[in-house]
Amino acid sequence: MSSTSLSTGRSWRPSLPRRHVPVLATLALLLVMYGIGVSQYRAFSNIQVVFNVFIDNGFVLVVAVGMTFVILTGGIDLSVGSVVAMTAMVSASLLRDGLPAALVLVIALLIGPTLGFLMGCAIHFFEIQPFIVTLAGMFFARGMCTFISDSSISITDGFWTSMSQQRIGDPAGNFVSISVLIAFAVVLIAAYVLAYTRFGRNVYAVGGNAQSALLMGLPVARTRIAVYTISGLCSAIGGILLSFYTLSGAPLIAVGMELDVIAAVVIGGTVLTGGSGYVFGTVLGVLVLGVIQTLITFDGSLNSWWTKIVIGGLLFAFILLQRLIGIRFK
Amino acid sequence: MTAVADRLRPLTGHRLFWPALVLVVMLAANTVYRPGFLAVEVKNGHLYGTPIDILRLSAPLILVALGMTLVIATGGIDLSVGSLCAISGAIACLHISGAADQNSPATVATALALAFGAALVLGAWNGILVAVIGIQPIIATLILMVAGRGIAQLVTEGQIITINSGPYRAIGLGHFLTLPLAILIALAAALLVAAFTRRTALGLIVESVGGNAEASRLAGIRSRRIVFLVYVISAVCAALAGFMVTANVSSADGNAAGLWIELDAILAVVIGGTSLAGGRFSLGGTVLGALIIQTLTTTVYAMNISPQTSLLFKAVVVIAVCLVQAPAFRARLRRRRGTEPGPAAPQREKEQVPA
Amino acid sequence: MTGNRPVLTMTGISKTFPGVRALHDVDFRLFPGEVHALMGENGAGKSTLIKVLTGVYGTDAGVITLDGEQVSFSGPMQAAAAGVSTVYQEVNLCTNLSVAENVFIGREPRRLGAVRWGEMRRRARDLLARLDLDLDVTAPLGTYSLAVQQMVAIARAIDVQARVLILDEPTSSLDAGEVAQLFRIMRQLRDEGIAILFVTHFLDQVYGIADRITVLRNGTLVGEYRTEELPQFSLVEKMIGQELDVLERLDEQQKRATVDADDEAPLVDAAELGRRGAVAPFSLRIHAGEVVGLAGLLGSGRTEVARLIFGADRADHGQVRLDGGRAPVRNPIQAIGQGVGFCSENRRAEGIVPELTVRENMMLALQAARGWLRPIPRRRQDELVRRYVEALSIRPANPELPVRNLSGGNQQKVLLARWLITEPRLLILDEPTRGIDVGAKAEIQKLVVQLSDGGMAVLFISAELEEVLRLSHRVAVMRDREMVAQLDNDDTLDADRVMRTIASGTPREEVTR
Amino acid sequence: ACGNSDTGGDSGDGNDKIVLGFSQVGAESGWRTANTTSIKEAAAEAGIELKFDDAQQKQENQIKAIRNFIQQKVDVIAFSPVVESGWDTVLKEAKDAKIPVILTDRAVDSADKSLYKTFLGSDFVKEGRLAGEWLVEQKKAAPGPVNIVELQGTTGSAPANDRKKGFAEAIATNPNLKIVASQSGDFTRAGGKQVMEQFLKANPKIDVLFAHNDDMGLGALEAISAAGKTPGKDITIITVDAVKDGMQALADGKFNFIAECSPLLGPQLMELAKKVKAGEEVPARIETEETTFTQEQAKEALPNRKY
Ligand SMILES: Nc1ncnc2c1ncn2[C@@H]1O[C@H](COP(=O)(O)OP(=O)(O)OP(=O)(O)O)[C@@H](O)[C@H]1O
Ligand SMILES: Nc1ncnc2c1ncn2[C@@H]1O[C@H](COP(=O)(O)OP(=O)(O)OP(=O)(O)O)[C@@H](O)[C@H]1O
Ligand SMILES: [Mg+2]
Ligand SMILES: [Mg+2]
Repeated sequence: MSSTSLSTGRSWRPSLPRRHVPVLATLALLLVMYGIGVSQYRAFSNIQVVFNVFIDNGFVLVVAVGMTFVILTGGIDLSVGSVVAMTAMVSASLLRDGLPAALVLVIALLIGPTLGFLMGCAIHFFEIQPFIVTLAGMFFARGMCTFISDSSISITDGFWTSMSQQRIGDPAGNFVSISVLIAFAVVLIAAYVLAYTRFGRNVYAVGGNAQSALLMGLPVARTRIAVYTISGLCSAIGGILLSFYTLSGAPLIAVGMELDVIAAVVIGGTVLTGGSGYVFGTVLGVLVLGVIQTLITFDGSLNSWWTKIVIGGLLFAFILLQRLIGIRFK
Repeated sequence: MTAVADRLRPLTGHRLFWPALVLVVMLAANTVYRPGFLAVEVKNGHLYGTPIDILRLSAPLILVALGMTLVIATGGIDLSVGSLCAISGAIACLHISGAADQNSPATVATALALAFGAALVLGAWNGILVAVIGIQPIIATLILMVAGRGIAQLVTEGQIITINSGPYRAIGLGHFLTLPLAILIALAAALLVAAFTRRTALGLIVESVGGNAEASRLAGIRSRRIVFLVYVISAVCAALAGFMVTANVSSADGNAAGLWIELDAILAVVIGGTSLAGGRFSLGGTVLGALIIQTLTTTVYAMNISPQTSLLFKAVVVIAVCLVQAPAFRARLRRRRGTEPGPAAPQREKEQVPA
Repeated sequence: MTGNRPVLTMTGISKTFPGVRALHDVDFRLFPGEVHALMGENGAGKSTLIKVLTGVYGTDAGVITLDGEQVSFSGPMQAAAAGVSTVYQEVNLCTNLSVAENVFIGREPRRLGAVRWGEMRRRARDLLARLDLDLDVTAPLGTYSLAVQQMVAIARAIDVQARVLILDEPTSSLDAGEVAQLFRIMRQLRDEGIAILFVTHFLDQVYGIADRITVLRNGTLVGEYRTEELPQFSLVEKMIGQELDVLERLDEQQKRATVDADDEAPLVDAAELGRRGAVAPFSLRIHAGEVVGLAGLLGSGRTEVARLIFGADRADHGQVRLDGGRAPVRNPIQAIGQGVGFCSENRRAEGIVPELTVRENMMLALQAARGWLRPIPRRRQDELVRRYVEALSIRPANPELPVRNLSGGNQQKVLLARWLITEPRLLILDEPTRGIDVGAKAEIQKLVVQLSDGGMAVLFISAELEEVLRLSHRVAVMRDREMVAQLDNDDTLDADRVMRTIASGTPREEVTR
Repeated sequence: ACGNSDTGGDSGDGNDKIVLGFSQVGAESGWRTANTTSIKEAAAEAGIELKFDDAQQKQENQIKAIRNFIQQKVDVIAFSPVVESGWDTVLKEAKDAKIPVILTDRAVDSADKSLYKTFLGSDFVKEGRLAGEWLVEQKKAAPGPVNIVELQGTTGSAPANDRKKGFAEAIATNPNLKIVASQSGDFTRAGGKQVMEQFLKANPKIDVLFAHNDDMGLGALEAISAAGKTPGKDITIITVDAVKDGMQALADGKFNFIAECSPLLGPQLMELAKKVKAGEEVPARIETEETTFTQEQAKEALPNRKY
């Protein structure tokens, strides 16, 4: 019996590629969660609810994509929430000062990557832990927000307003915002970069084992600095989307967003130590958090503390199931 | 100049030298700004002054950071400590506020026991999620970070529970031998943890698990137990910190108590020289790190830096602290100043090294 | 080859690590179209010289020229760009990436900037076929054994159009067939005019392929010799720095008589032990004082057998018992508790804890067995550590150094010491002599003999068949993840017969016991 | 958690029970919790079905909640904006869905006033001004300079900005009144205490403390006592809010003056909700009935203080 059972041993690998199991499990669980929503609350089945999840999380998605790059290399970027706020704040204040929209966009989109680049350099060349560098970056960006203004600034610029209020939708009245399209574009580009470019593969290699990557002759320095720059860029884009979304810059917006984003990335199956994960997983992670939030709002009977407890509980249930499915398929 | 540098080598080579230097520089800067900064006087039979405040206020952070150090040494992270502070403080204050005699030591003891019990349960919960179920630590503890705030507010029903209990208050504000009790408790805890890890083999085993989990498993280490244990220790430390935070203001605020302390604690651990990747840890470094953070906060107030710019100030200081500490940065500086031969001038060197 | 100019010269290279002088005024030349062996004991500075050359480390002093021009690489990337292709000691690949990617990352075939996955896989398959490997190139590298990973690393290096190829102990866990394959390719490359720098501790490999030899001792240059002008024994003398009759002693070693223990109860009794996808169920008994060797080709499942017996992997078939009676072994903790030690072949991933010191690494298993509440007194630690640092000649002999700063061979010795300290009843050694120099290897072999004479059972795995035959009382032969035979190591058994068994698969009847 | 399911979906027509979607800032203080409680109780009393959402101090969450209320087709949406700006887009969606919006507690600075029906709440600037005016009145006879320290709320938050502004405006009338130090105590007791400790050490002579809420003031009390000074005597303490603990301190003579900021706007909100639902005209701005307390007034008011 032994030898026969073993002759098939070489192909014992399940036909489903094992590395896709976590993402597929997450997708399945997400659908289950959506199903629960639909069965419990009638208006939940409305397609606009799904669209709203995207509209409301478009900027989170973009930031999470940037974070995925960083986490894939085994790093972490705590500055994202503050950079988002800073970008929105800078845009709002420049627009208030009457600068043309195009110029403001360029400036706003430059600040984030520049900060990211500097942080990347500090992390790589001075070998300081990413946590601490990006925490300083977080302080800095948030400090810039309150430095610019300690109260929120409205945006009345025509371009911003039209980006904000443009609805792209079907005759039935369902719609998405332009931000959602931008977010999708970012996701697709990022997925392509990670899967099909040399740089993308280097990101995985550095996350797998930076020392080995170095000895394999890969540009570790460039890759490391680049991911923080990309994260900065994504945060900047996220900041612009947020300023479309709220048509304002507020010093305290997006506080604690970094944790949500990291959570989304990790829930999406990316391992915090780096080297494995997909952008698509990150999309799912963001959706999971978005749907949980939607479920809570639809329920509408929870008081403030039960809200938190239920969010934690749903998160727990989700992660537990995800983990158990993962183990089963191993 | 090199001679001096050489004589100082054993000192500068010490792990704790750079964090300690940073602390000293910060205190010195404050003293320059306000000469009275370091002044300590005796008031009502105990010491009074800014340094004492710093010590007292850093006590909860030291406690949380101690537990965090062990967690981080195993390669994990514990985001739930802030919520645990709030929960334990809330439970203790709730019990005391409901008691007939708030000043009775028995009441306070029961309150502490209840809160400790809760912390143990919640720490075990974290431990099970990480060690048994195998969820990534950051997510596993995020669950309790979110839900824990809710639990704390559930306990306080969203209100601030004010108490009036002398013995409980002493945890945060009492004095012993003219020194604040809080810092003594924190130091005792630090010594206890140090003894617990360095007098036993726990420290070695924690470092081994964090340094190479698979190798540790094959060496026969029960890494699950160890990982479980560190989360419980972290929770207990957080609970103790929670008592201090609430006793300090004689009230439990489910929302604000221990808010963002997890970030400060992680920062303290990292400044203290423990790597977030796990492995070697330094309790002394952590204590110094916590003192640095509290000094920084106090500096902002003492120098009356406007709240609008205080975060910028903090950013600059944190980055400076990291740079001074980073050996790579110092090496670069030295190379630039030319005290160390660079690869640029190898020939000349060769002549100095006769075969 | 002597007529032309060297493609690479290193002159007056010095490199000091805090507290350790790794290289001192070393010169080295490499000519096109030669295979040049770099020899030396563990910690002599071979790997450091290579890392200095490729810019992983900066030098303290010295000049490197490539094609007559002075160079100073900032890192492997630049070195590779200049035509220096390197396989470093230990496998330095990314286990999370697929096999194909590990071969090609950094120079993936692309169209319009996009990686062509299909093309890459095809080329990886072709390249690996040249090395006689048939792997699923889409599988993560980590699913393969260390030896396979080593082959992949070699494949990566030889694919490059390089002028200089550096191989730092590439053969340390390869079996004879694989080595022959590698040598064939090395000769081919040499004939194309490529200069090859080759590090190994196998003397016969050196004499099999090298044209010239440079010997390092203690970080200093001993000399550069033509292979044919340097007899084996004087090479060893030059490496060790004193006259030694190790080699002779080794050759003289007698065949080991079979332990006469048929009637005795076995110490280890693995009954129909197996794991789907890893090894077919096998039965193996080991008696106290017996050395059982495991022979087989790369990937034949030797490591898997060892891991199952140790409980490192969960068996889904059968069980192992020690001493008959007690509960079966299910995990490493139980195994260690019952007196089993397991020295893994993959010392970097499964062996050392790099941050910890030599002392701490050595004490780990013993401490784990005692539990964390009962620390080993420092005096006892120091004593044990001193004993094994001496016995295994670990260098530098400073037990407070982080183990990651030790050379590869010395790390291996530290691991060995870790298990010897626990005084196990069964010691499983998976490639214990991997990357260990001749002198130390002889010491370790002697140790195995001593220990088994003293009553310890040993399961000995090595890619070097001679070594297995020299030490074992009995040889279990693995083929295709199946234990096909267990042969008594009597006068009739020789390498040839084992190879034949491996190749043909002896019918089950012939299996002894 | 997912118990009472479908009820919210099909309101509006046929069903005469009004459905009110309310998005609260969070539960960051006792004041806020009292606010929430008041609204919940009032809704139950008025027979209005309340869909409650807690935004946990995040504007993003509030926008999400409003979008979801629109999806659920509630009859009226009410919310306490986390920040003043950034509501136009989502409010426009509500308007398009013909759902009236009521702002509570904080205003929004939208140019398009048609986006919401009315604002119900307090005027933070006025609170600061009341506090300042009281102080000016008290110190008008002061011979020399009066040193004031200020404990601000969370940097960047509306109440902090407005109370600071109102207070500064009011005391500008008397050049003797000078703010010597101003720091953020994050609206918490611990923050107030920690900052006050440093104020006391850095400034030898502090005459007045103005805290942006009671909690920070209560925290500061401890620091003042520890420094060997008597709160309410050596240092005049002015705060805002008038929660129960604050009133107690005022009655005990530790505080000197509180400008009230009442959280109890539930009944008024329900009334408004009914009116806008019925299509009645309502005033564009309704301020909650608020007062100020001196020590004597506090002693009277304390016994029937609910929160
Ligand atoms: N990163 C490092 N830090 C400190 N010391 C080091 C470091 N790397 C190597 N050494 C020391 O330098 C010396 C030379 O080591 P090296 O790795 O070059 O030896 P080797 O000849 O390759 O030995 P082996 O045959 O065991 O691989 C050793 O004494 C080692 O301890
Ligand atoms: N030619 C091959 N094709 C596919 N898988 C292989 C091949 N060779 C080795 N493997 C992998 O090697 C592993 C089994 O090898 P194991 O480590 O037990 O071998 P071994 O006999 O110890 O050989 P070595 O350690 O020398 O590689 C399996 O996980 C298998 O995936
Ligand atoms: Mg070497
Ligand atoms: Mg093997």
